Amino acid sequence: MYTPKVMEHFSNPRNVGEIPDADGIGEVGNPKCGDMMTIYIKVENDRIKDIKFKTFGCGAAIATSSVITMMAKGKTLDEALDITRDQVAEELGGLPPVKMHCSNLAADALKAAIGDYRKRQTTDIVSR
Amino acid sequence: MYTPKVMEHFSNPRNVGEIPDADGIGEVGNPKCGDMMTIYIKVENDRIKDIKFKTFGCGAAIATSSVITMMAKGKTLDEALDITRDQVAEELGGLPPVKMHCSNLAADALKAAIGDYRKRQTTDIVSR
Amino acid sequence: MDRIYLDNSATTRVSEEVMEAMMPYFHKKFGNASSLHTSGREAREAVEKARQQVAGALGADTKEIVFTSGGTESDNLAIIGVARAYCTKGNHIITSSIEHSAVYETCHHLEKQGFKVTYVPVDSDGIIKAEELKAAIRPETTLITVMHINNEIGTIQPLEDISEIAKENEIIVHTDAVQSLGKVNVDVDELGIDLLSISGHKLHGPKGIGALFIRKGTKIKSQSFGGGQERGLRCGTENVPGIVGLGQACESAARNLDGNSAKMRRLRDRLISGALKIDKVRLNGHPAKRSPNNANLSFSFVEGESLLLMLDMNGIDVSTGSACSSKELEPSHVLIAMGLSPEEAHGSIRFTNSHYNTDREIDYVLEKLPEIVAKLREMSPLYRP
Amino acid sequence: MDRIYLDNSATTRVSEEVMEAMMPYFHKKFGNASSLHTSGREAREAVEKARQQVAGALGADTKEIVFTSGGTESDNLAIIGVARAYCTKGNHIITSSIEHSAVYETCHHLEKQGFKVTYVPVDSDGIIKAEELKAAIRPETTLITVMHINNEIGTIQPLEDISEIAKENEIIVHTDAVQSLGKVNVDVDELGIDLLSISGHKLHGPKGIGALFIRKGTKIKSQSFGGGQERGLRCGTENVPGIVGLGQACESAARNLDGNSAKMRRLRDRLISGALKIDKVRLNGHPAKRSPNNANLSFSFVEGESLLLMLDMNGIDVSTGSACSSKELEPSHVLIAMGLSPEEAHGSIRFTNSHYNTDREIDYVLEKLPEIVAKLREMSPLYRP
Ligand SMILES: Cc1ncc(COP(=O)(O)O)c(C=O)c1O
Ligand SMILES: Cc1ncc(COP(=O)(O)O)c(C=O)c1O
Ligand code: FES
Ligand code: FES
Repeated sequence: MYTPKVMEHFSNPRNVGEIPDADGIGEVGNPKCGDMMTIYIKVENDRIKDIKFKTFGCGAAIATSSVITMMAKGKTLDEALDITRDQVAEELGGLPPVKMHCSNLAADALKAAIGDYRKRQTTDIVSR
Repeated sequence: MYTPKVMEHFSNPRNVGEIPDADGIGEVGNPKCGDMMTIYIKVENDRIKDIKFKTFGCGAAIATSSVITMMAKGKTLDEALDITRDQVAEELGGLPPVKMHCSNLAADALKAAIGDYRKRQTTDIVSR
Repeated sequence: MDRIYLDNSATTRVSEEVMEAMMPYFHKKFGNASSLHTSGREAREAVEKARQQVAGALGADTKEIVFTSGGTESDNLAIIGVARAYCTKGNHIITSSIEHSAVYETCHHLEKQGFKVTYVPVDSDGIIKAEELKAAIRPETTLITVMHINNEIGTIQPLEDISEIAKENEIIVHTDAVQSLGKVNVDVDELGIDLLSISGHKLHGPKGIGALFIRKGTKIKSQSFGGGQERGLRCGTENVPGIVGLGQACESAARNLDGNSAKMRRLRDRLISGALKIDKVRLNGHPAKRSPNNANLSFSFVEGESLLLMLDMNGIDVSTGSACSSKELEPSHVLIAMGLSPEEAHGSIRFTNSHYNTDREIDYVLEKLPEIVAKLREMSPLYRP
Repeated sequence: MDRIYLDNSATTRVSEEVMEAMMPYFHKKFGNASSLHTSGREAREAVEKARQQVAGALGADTKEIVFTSGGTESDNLAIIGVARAYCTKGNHIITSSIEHSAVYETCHHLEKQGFKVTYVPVDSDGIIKAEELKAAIRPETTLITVMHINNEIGTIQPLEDISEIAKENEIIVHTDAVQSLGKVNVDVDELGIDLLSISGHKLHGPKGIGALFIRKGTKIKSQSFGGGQERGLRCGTENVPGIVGLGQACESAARNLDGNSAKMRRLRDRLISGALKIDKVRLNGHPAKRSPNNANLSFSFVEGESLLLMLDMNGIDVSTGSACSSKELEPSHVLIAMGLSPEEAHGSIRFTNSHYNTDREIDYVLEKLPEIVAKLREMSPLYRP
């Protein structure tokens, strides 16, 4: 049911882990629903310099986490925000229809991490 | 579905034919219903001396015709009248439930032939 | 000598190709097609390949094929499923008077549930009167179900005309093509039908498997409740070997249609012309518009079952009417609908060949048949030579 | 290395004995069991011998066995057929909250048709609360349907108690024994039930065939319309090879029950005790009253599907919940009914062995399992070592 690309990312996920001093953290999902995802980003010059994830979820959830971290790394924050759910699915050679919501999850986590980073920036500016 | 005994009588029916100068003839059934049977008897000293049949019908109809002629031959008329439908079926090692009416047919034809014989006798006596 | 099997409309031998295709799925690739693991995915691929083969043979899309447990279930699902799905639109169904019991018993069932059914008559060749069918249409008619090739007499029905009439009146058309696939060209678009039933064991595939073509957009209500297999239309663990066997049978049937049907036709025609040399024998059904494998003959003065049994004793397998009704005492409803007298109907025998039959087998049948008919006629009180 | 198949509750490999028994009926003795001729009678004999084998395995009479296309159809027919046959008496059905979809979807369907259904809860071991079942009985209750062994967690249900309660109240009892035949003793009289469903492919028989035991005197309405096969309860040409395979599978299962179940139990217990050595793993279902082949385990902090896939990549076939629900996103309704949290339910894996599995295979699984769990936990945001 999964494409070889999904299985490749699932069995060999890139950028697994945490960034202790992350600039932004995005957490989405709920273990009650069987999925939860945390994305950590390190930002330099408005670019994603480092990115890591932790995921509790199905094969598609893990593969989309892995692929989205690869897609986002090195991109500017605005470019990264433009990554759509469809692009993630496409990059993986497609996802089973029943699993489309997993690609939403990964894109949502990335957005949440960037949002968190920007919020921190504003707070920093304001408090400075 | 048929017992070996039925098949044996079907493939090798005894007493097929007509008796041109029969003393009694019994005809039952209706070709519209898929079955018709004629039994011819020759009587001597109140005993069935000869008996023959012609049957249009299924395997069971032909086998019961054959076996009832064997059973009746040599019997007195009263004995022959006593041959029941169950005896015919039993003699054949049983008949499929759906085919029980065929054994009725043979017994009925024999009864009709004896009835015809007796009617002729009465008519003979009366007219004598 | 091996037995001579001339009852291929009752069931057929599974072909070598089909055997070979099915075999691994019993004990090697035996996974459940709904399982996520490798063994399951292997089974799923086999099922989807078979779906392509079935769709290919019918000129349909894979999404339009649902696997069932056989022709009967396909017919039941099509008729009940459509009747119920459109019951707010209307409650009238049109069918013919010569359908297989899988169709007419289903119609009888729906009648008991409050649906109305019209049974359109046939002419003396057993061909449905399309004009009468047209006249039977009412505003509340939702479904027309008419078979493609009749299982007893082998006549090919004017399906194109019927689906034309249906289309003009926006009525769904189902056809029971159980007897036609592998005998004549079956293309859902050329026939213009919306649902079509097939059965594996009638075309050298396995028993216990069938399929229903459901044209995209046709509403149908599931009659099976469980794990949601076959898009919820047919729940239960997929019969993977059966499905693979059906797929292969369809592919083989389509690929070999021309050769097989030419051979069947030749054998059939030899049998018919040989049998008609016997006195008082008639061919039932249309002489030309008939299945290449079907010879249905009435032998006056003898009863069908006894003829069948005597052929059987000579190693020849045939049937009277349809196999399903072989234990009933009623004469065939199909022959009666065509106007045969009950006597003639009782004396009918169906010979149905396949490409596995040979000329020598037909020679043997034609050698034995006159003797057997003569022997039974001698026993018959109806026969006056 | 061959794959290690530990998903025997989803489906099983067809055994050599079954293969051998079935094989001739595909292409040698391929007649239609309803045909009168020799080829047909040969098929009929095979069907009736298989019926004896099935009846024998269940302690039933041959007249009480109807062949169907599988467990789902048996369940559908039993529940709908009995509900409808007794609908003048009442319209209330009792079932459990852990039934297979073939049962609960059928109950849902009947609810839409106006029947009332009570779903009796289970305790934390997944055992149906017989007292609550008793309390649910109403004057209009006509049917109780409760499974024998649960397909996900393997718990054995107190069927004898339930049928006792049913008998006192003159209510028909059906059980889905799809997962119990071949695992534990199944005797219709000892269990005291009126209807019982089985499925071939769960006991090393073929897919696409099942049977329903219907105790003499139980009324049931046919849901299938056609040639009147199986006394009208299951129309359609008999799946002779499938039926023969099911018969052989039942005979083998009964004959080898003691040896097979001892072996399965040993393999199961080794797997369970090995897996429980991993931190934060729990066994779901009753520790003792469980199928000899079932180990259902929850691995905290990881999600079941990804565990399944990683086992799969290591050549091990298992499932999450039931195969049928493997594509759904909802956590198992059975585990939730037992009171597991959704997280725990999402992290459960079902290992189901058969007598074909070996100790070496279990060794291999126990070698790989800790590594895989560790790898997934490392990825998990929920895991804090
Ligand atoms: C025309 C027709 N329809 C339906 C069926 C039923 O098919 P099956 O026996 O596969 O259920 C048959 C054969 O029995 C048939 O000849
Ligand atoms: C308990 C139970 N009942 C019913 C079924 C359905 O059986 P089948 O797949 O043969 O239709 C299954 C298996 O899928 C099952 O495990
Ligand atoms: S994470 Fe929920 S289904 Fe993929
Ligand atoms: S003669 Fe009519 S069924 Fe036997």
